[in-house]
Amino acid sequence: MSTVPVQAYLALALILFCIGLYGALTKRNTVIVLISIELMLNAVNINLVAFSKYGITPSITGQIFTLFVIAVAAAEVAVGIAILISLYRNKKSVNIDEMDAMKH
Amino acid sequence: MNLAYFLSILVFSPLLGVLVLSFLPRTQESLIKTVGFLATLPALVLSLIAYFQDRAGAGLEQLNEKVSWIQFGDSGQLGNLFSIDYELGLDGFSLIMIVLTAVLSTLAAIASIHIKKEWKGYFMLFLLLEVGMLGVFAAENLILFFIFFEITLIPTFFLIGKWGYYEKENAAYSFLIYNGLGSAVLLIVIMVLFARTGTANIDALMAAMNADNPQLVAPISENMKMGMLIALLIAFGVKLPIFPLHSWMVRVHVQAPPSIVMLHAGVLLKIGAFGLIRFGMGIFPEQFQSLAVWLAVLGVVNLLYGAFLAFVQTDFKMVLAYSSISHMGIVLIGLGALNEAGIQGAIFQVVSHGLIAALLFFLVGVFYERFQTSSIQNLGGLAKGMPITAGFLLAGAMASLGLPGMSGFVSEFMAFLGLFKEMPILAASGTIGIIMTAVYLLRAVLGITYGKAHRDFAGITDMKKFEFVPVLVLVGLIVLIGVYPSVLSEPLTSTLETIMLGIGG
Amino acid sequence: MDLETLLSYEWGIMTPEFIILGVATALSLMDLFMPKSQSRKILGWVGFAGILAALVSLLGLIGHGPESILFDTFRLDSFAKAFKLLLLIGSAMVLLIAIGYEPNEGLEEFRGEFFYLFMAALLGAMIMSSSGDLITLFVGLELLSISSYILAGMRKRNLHSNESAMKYVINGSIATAITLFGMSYVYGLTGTTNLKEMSGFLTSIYNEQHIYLLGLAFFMIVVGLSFKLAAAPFHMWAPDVYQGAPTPVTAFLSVVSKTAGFIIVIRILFSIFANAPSGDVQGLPMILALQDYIAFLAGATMITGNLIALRQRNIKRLFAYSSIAQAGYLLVVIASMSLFMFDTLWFYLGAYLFMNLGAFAIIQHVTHKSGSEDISQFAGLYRRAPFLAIAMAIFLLSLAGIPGTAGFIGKLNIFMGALVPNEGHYVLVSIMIATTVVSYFYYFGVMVQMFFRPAADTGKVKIPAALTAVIGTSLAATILFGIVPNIAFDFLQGNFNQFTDFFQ
Amino acid sequence: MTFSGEFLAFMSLALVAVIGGVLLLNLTKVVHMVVALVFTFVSIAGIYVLLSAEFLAAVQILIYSGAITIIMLFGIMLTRHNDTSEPKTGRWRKLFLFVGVLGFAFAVYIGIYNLDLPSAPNDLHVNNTEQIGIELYSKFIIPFEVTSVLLLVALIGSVVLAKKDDEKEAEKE
Amino acid sequence: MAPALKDLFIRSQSGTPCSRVCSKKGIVIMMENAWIIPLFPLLSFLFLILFGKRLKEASAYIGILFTLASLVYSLLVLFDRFSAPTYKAEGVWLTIGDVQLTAGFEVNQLNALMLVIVSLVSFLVHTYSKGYMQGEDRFPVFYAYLGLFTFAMLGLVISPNLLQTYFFWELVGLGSFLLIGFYFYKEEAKAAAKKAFIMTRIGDVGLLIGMILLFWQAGSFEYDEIFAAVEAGAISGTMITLTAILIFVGAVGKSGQFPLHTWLPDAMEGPTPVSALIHAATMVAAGVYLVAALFPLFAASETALMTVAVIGAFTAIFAASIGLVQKDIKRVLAYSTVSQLGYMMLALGSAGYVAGVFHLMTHAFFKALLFLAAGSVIHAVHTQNIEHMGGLWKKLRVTGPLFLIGTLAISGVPLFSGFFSKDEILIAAWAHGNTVLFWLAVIAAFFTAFYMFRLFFLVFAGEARTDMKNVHESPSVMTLPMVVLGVLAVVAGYVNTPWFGTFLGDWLVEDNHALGHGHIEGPAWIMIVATAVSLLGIFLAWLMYGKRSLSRDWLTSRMPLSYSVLYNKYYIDEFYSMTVVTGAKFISSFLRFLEVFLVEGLVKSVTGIISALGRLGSKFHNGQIQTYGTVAFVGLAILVVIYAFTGGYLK
Repeated sequence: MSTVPVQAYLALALILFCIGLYGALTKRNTVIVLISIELMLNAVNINLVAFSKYGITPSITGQIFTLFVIAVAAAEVAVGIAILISLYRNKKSVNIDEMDAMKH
Repeated sequence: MNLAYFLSILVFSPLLGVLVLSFLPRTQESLIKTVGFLATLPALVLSLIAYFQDRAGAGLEQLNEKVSWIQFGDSGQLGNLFSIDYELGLDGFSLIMIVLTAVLSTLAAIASIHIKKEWKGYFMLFLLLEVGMLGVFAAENLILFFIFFEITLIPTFFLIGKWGYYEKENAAYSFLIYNGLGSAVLLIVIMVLFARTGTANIDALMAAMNADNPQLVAPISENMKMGMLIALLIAFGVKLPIFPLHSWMVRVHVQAPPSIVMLHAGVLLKIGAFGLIRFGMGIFPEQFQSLAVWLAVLGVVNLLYGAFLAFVQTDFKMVLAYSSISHMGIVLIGLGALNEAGIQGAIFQVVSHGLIAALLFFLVGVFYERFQTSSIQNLGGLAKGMPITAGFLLAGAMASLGLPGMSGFVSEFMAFLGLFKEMPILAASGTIGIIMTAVYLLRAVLGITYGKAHRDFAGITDMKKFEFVPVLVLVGLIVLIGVYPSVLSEPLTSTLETIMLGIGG
Repeated sequence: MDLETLLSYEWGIMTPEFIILGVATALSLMDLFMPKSQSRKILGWVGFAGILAALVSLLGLIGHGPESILFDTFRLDSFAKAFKLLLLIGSAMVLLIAIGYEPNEGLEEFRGEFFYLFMAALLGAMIMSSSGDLITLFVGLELLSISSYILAGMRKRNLHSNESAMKYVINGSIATAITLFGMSYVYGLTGTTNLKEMSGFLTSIYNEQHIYLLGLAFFMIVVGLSFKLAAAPFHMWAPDVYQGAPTPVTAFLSVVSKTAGFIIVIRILFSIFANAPSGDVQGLPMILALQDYIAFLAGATMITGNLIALRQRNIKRLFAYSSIAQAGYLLVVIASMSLFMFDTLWFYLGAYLFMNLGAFAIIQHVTHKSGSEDISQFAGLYRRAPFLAIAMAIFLLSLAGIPGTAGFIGKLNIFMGALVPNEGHYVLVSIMIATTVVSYFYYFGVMVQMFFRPAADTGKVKIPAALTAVIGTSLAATILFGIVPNIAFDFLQGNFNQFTDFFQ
Repeated sequence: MTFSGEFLAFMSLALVAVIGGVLLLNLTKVVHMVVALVFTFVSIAGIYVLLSAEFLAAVQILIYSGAITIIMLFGIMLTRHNDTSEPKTGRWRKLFLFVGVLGFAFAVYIGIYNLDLPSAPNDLHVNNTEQIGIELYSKFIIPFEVTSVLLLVALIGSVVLAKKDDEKEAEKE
Repeated sequence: MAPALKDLFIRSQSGTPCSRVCSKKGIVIMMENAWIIPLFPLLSFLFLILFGKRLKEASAYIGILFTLASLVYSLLVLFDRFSAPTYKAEGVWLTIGDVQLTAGFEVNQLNALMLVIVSLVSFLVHTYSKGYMQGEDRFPVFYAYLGLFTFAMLGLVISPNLLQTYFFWELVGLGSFLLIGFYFYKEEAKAAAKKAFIMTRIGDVGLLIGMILLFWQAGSFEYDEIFAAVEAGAISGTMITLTAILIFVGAVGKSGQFPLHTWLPDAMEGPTPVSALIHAATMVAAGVYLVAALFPLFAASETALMTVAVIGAFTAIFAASIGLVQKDIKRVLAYSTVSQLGYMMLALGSAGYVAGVFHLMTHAFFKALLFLAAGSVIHAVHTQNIEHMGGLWKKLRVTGPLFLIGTLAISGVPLFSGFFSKDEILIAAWAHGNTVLFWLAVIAAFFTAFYMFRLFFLVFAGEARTDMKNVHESPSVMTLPMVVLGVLAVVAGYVNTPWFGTFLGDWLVEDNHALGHGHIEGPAWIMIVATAVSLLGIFLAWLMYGKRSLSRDWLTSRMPLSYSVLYNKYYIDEFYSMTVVTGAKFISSFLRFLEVFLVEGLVKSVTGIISALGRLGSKFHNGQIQTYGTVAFVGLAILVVIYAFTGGYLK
């Protein structure tokens, strides 16, 4: 039916997920870390949408799930940025590696 | 005797004291001490009643108690499996241990008069400890046993850590970790047994493990049994203690207040032997037989190791600590012999060492109170200033080195009698320990009491009246057992028969 | 779907959730209209009353048979009921701890927001415990998480609090992403988000590659959710977050949030993977085939938690590691998958709830006065406040699993569950017991401070009523369930019918 | 696999998405990174279209390329970013992570590279938005409502956290 | 000997078959209640321990009274025993499984005799001490200890089984220990007491092992059952030898035989009456008594007998040779005791049961006499060094002659008791074919005569070598006991002589063939040789120390090396301290090393590893969020990869 196999979508999602993860765990700027996490969630969404069409039993549920994920992701980002701002107010830095007041 | 919950009352009676104590203001020193002492009496009286009733022929079975307690899983589906009852009971051996515990607790309460601070907390913990000890011996199922076993751990930790000497916290931690590990291993065994058989009752377990076609929840292989026995050996070996698991015990003996060491050396260490006999022999008789040789070897090692190390110690408490290790070797020797004489010897040694160690540590308390030292060097010539204390110290040493007429001899003799039947050569090498015991004890005790006085004894009073009581009671019991051992052996007859039946002897 | 169908559902079973939601709304409105200067403590009491009301309504529902609304997006089975009970009790007590928080100089009082965000978090946790649909579970999880992120950062001018919230949100989001990634594959292989349908569908998959992918999804979900449990490998955030967050929030995270985490783990793992084939020769279900991996995680969790706790001087950090270790113990329950699993988990979580919350109530009271969280703050507590010291000692003993306390019975239960199966998880049990012994070191370290060390300041300690209530309840429960645990077991067996409706 | 228009579209979109991601990792300026990611988000929207999820494509553009990116930019602007250098430490961690990511990608890839899913006919593209609406408001009403609570919580929370406590600070100073 | 006594002997011999029937009722009651004999001194002990402090010197009367009671009762029992057969009564002491250990008492010939000897000497010493210990602070304690010892010793001699023997065996050791250490504030006394206890304990362990082994062979500790088993051949020969030798080790320890003899001379640190009672007359003879009591066992093994004989003979000459050069009056006597005990052992080892027991009896009397007399001397001059004495004959008009009697008796001068018993021993040795040992014993007899008279001459003859003031004879409370003993030292030999009849010997062995004959016929020249060597020894001593016609260092100057070897007691003590003591110390230090480094080290390393792991773990928690995420994700990756390779698709 389709010329583009489902594996391609899944592979794309996997690559994006890995890039997002790598970014989230290596980038120094907290904003970028948050945005990398968004990328990971986007990868999840691609998976869901792809499965929604090409899955064993195609259904609209995947797309619904995606909607929820997007909503939650947006909320998460908002909260993340808010926390970052309140942190910045005290610390004057957004570098994630400087947040080590508590350790060991 | 037909009183319902007789044993529960016996075991938990010290809690009454805890209750009363909690309402007392903490500054009322003498009141607190009196209450603490009085609270140990009900258990003593009750245990003596039980003992004399037993001697009079009333069966101990009628004291058994059973109340259903915990039911794991669905009772409809599993029936009686995985249920734990609150069940207490006595046999000859545990009866003796209970009497010993009660007696020593009362005496230790008297010895606690030397405690200098925070009497309230001290006595509350002390009484709690007594509950634990009494419970251990009265428990009829493994889980209950374990619970009481652990209950002894906590008060002891605090009693050592708070009221001990300079390195008390170290000693307390050492105690906790070793015993914690020991009880952890014990718990594994108990839980494996419980999970596999569905019961924790000791008699039921004995039956289940030794039946030809045991009805088990899950199979138990022979290797597992062996593993469990070895685990038990480790668990109780820590308590006893068996070389090389003993270093904590030395520390505790040296650092804990004498009144606590009386209980510790007198009763707590004995839980190890009690457990080995009750559970090791009872539940795994076949495996025990194949391990007996090693037990005997360990016993001889303990005996000699403790003796030789006691020989070079400079502090009297250290001498006594290593002497305890050495004496526990006798218990192992008796168990390793695995015949009537040996086992009876081991049990006798358990009781006898309990009394003797309590006596000696009480005396340590007496002169430590006066001189703030227990170093042999610093104490020379004690017989000059404190002839009575010195005399009792000598008596204690004699009892400890197995002088006939005192309890130590009977137990040592029987243990060796047993072992010579099975392994004469090993036994013969163990007898070096008997000589060494005399050597180190005389070296230490004569070093303290005889010779030139190293200090001025002016202003030092000899034993006071209240100090006489424990000493006389202990010496009396030691001599009683030494002269008329049937006071112990007769209650033990049935227990021994059961054990021998189990190991097919 | 028309309104009639919608109304035909028995919405009554959602009463507790509605109450919480309503109270949360009411609180936010009250906060809005209350004068600024007025203390917001009253909100806490209202919230507490709300939780009690929810608790009562939940108890009223206990006799109610299993019921579901809207294709299982909400289901009330005995599992949900039993665990919601824990969540509600835990939250009520945390709320009391928060109410008992007495503002000191330099520290601000909790704002009104705290209370309704808290209610929202509780709502999320409750949704998590009674849903049979992946989407609902996910949304509930996120509601709980996001509320928690904000709660952790509530002390805005405290750098530690900010940092704690930041760490929490970043790690939490990554965990969410990983979980979702796993879920997306499960969805792909089944085409539905309904757990029951999934389970039915998965019984018949045979394609090896599908099974493999399902296995991968299993790992992603487990690791992602282990974040909520603070279990290895996703445990490292916990100490920092616990340390930085306000104490009531820490208590909430370590008890309620963790409980919710276990609820969702059980719900997802045992719904989806219990019936899926593992593809091996013996035809074991996937969850049994992968049991060893969970066991491995449990072992790693217990070891890390207990070992690192040895080094801690900060009491909250210490409790963070302790709670990691406790999560490890609970994972043992899951790894052993015995027939006692639900009972054991429920009992242990209950015991853990009481002992940990009691301890946190005391920690809050002892630490906030001086502003320092070093364990030396406990020095001489026995002199200053004997009741607190003894209560704390009992909580610690219970956490360490000493007999006479609920913690011991809980551990007993765990051991039994792990040893009942034919091949027995001996290694796991050994690790658990050995690390328990290691834990004596730090638990008793606190006791050494309380009982052996001289007090720095000798002032008497006055305990607020709310805290007394928490400590008293916890103490009573810890001892009661330690001595007569059958109260709990009978309740469990009498009312929840062995959780058999979990799979129906 | 034939070389069709759909394939071409997928390839180019995927390429853009991946390049956006790679740029995110390699660019040095924060704003550039965000912009790079906007490309990724947009191309993902395109992919949704390919997957018969028109509604989602629209949402994607609105939320990600619009709202989230703007929030991010706000975040960037509200906080000062003077240094863009990467930390010196953590090289081992990066290596470690890289190996981990590779391992993970490998393990997952062998799971999906020739995933054999029986295709079934579907009609997702027909009235996509309507289908979503019906499902959302009937079957998923509960999570939907919970999500509304969630968004509310996020809103309040963000406001509480991000807002300056003017009065109190004034009192203090 | 009184004719009445002789009648009794005869009656007993003739009346044996019907003795129970013939005996009067009252007589049997005496024996039935023989258990009461040890109880008198026990009561004395308890009474004095509890109330001694108040009684002060009156304590002596308590002690004397109680021992007198024992003595009277013992005599009655002895007289009974002449007419009645062995009486034995037992009760269960301890049950072990189906084995019942019993306790009780037995009155046989040997026991009855020992009862009298012990209670008699004890009574005399009690009396003597009243004078000797006058003014001592711990006077009551001394009497208490004496009571304890007497109790134990009496208990020992009426024990019907090995276990009970062992029981009291150790208790007499305790009494000995306490009394040696009576002057506890003296370091020497402390050391001597310790040494005595430990050395005898080494022997005791041998006894314990032997007795336990025997128990498992014979199934009983009872003497009669053991003998029955031996006779029935139920015990293998090697086992008999082994157990006999082990038991003999016990006797060696107690009786101060080589190589465990070193404690006995040191034990002279105790008060002199104690030396007389314990370390001369009674306790040290317990070893001999034990061998005698178990004689049938020894008799069943030639090797065992030979061992006993060799050790005995060697000890006899060995100790005698040391005695030649000692300067302390009590030490000379102590070595003489060791030597004489060696004689007894030699007798027993040569199957001379009667000879051994006979010598035990006579030795008890004359050696007690000698010690008491020596005590009297010390009491008078306040020194023990014989070099500082001299010329006391004139000052100590009672003590001197009594000492002389003792010396003559021990030297084996004819007509004194020692002569007869020693003669018996020599005959036994010869008759048993131990020629070498016989000649050793003869040489030892010569030595004995020499050193005893050296002692006598140095102390009593010539002029005082140091300034001696206030030397006066002891009070009669001290001299009277000595007189009694002096009489006995002369007459005791006549109960068993080749000339007037061997009453004692015949009585001792009646009813029991295993003990050998009552009298062993030996060649007459033995008696002559024995007399000759003792006279020679006396003569030589007279030459050197009495008449001083021979220079005192005539011999020593010629053999300085052997003199110093002898004077230093063959360096045995030094040898022990170099080997055994050092060895024990070495083992202890080694074990201590083990304790510190292995046992403690193990613990330390385990705790070290645990805390190091904790430290390592906490280092990972470096506060970096990304590290946390990395750990989590890498953990996931590892799990997934493992899954891929093991459980998954790649498999």
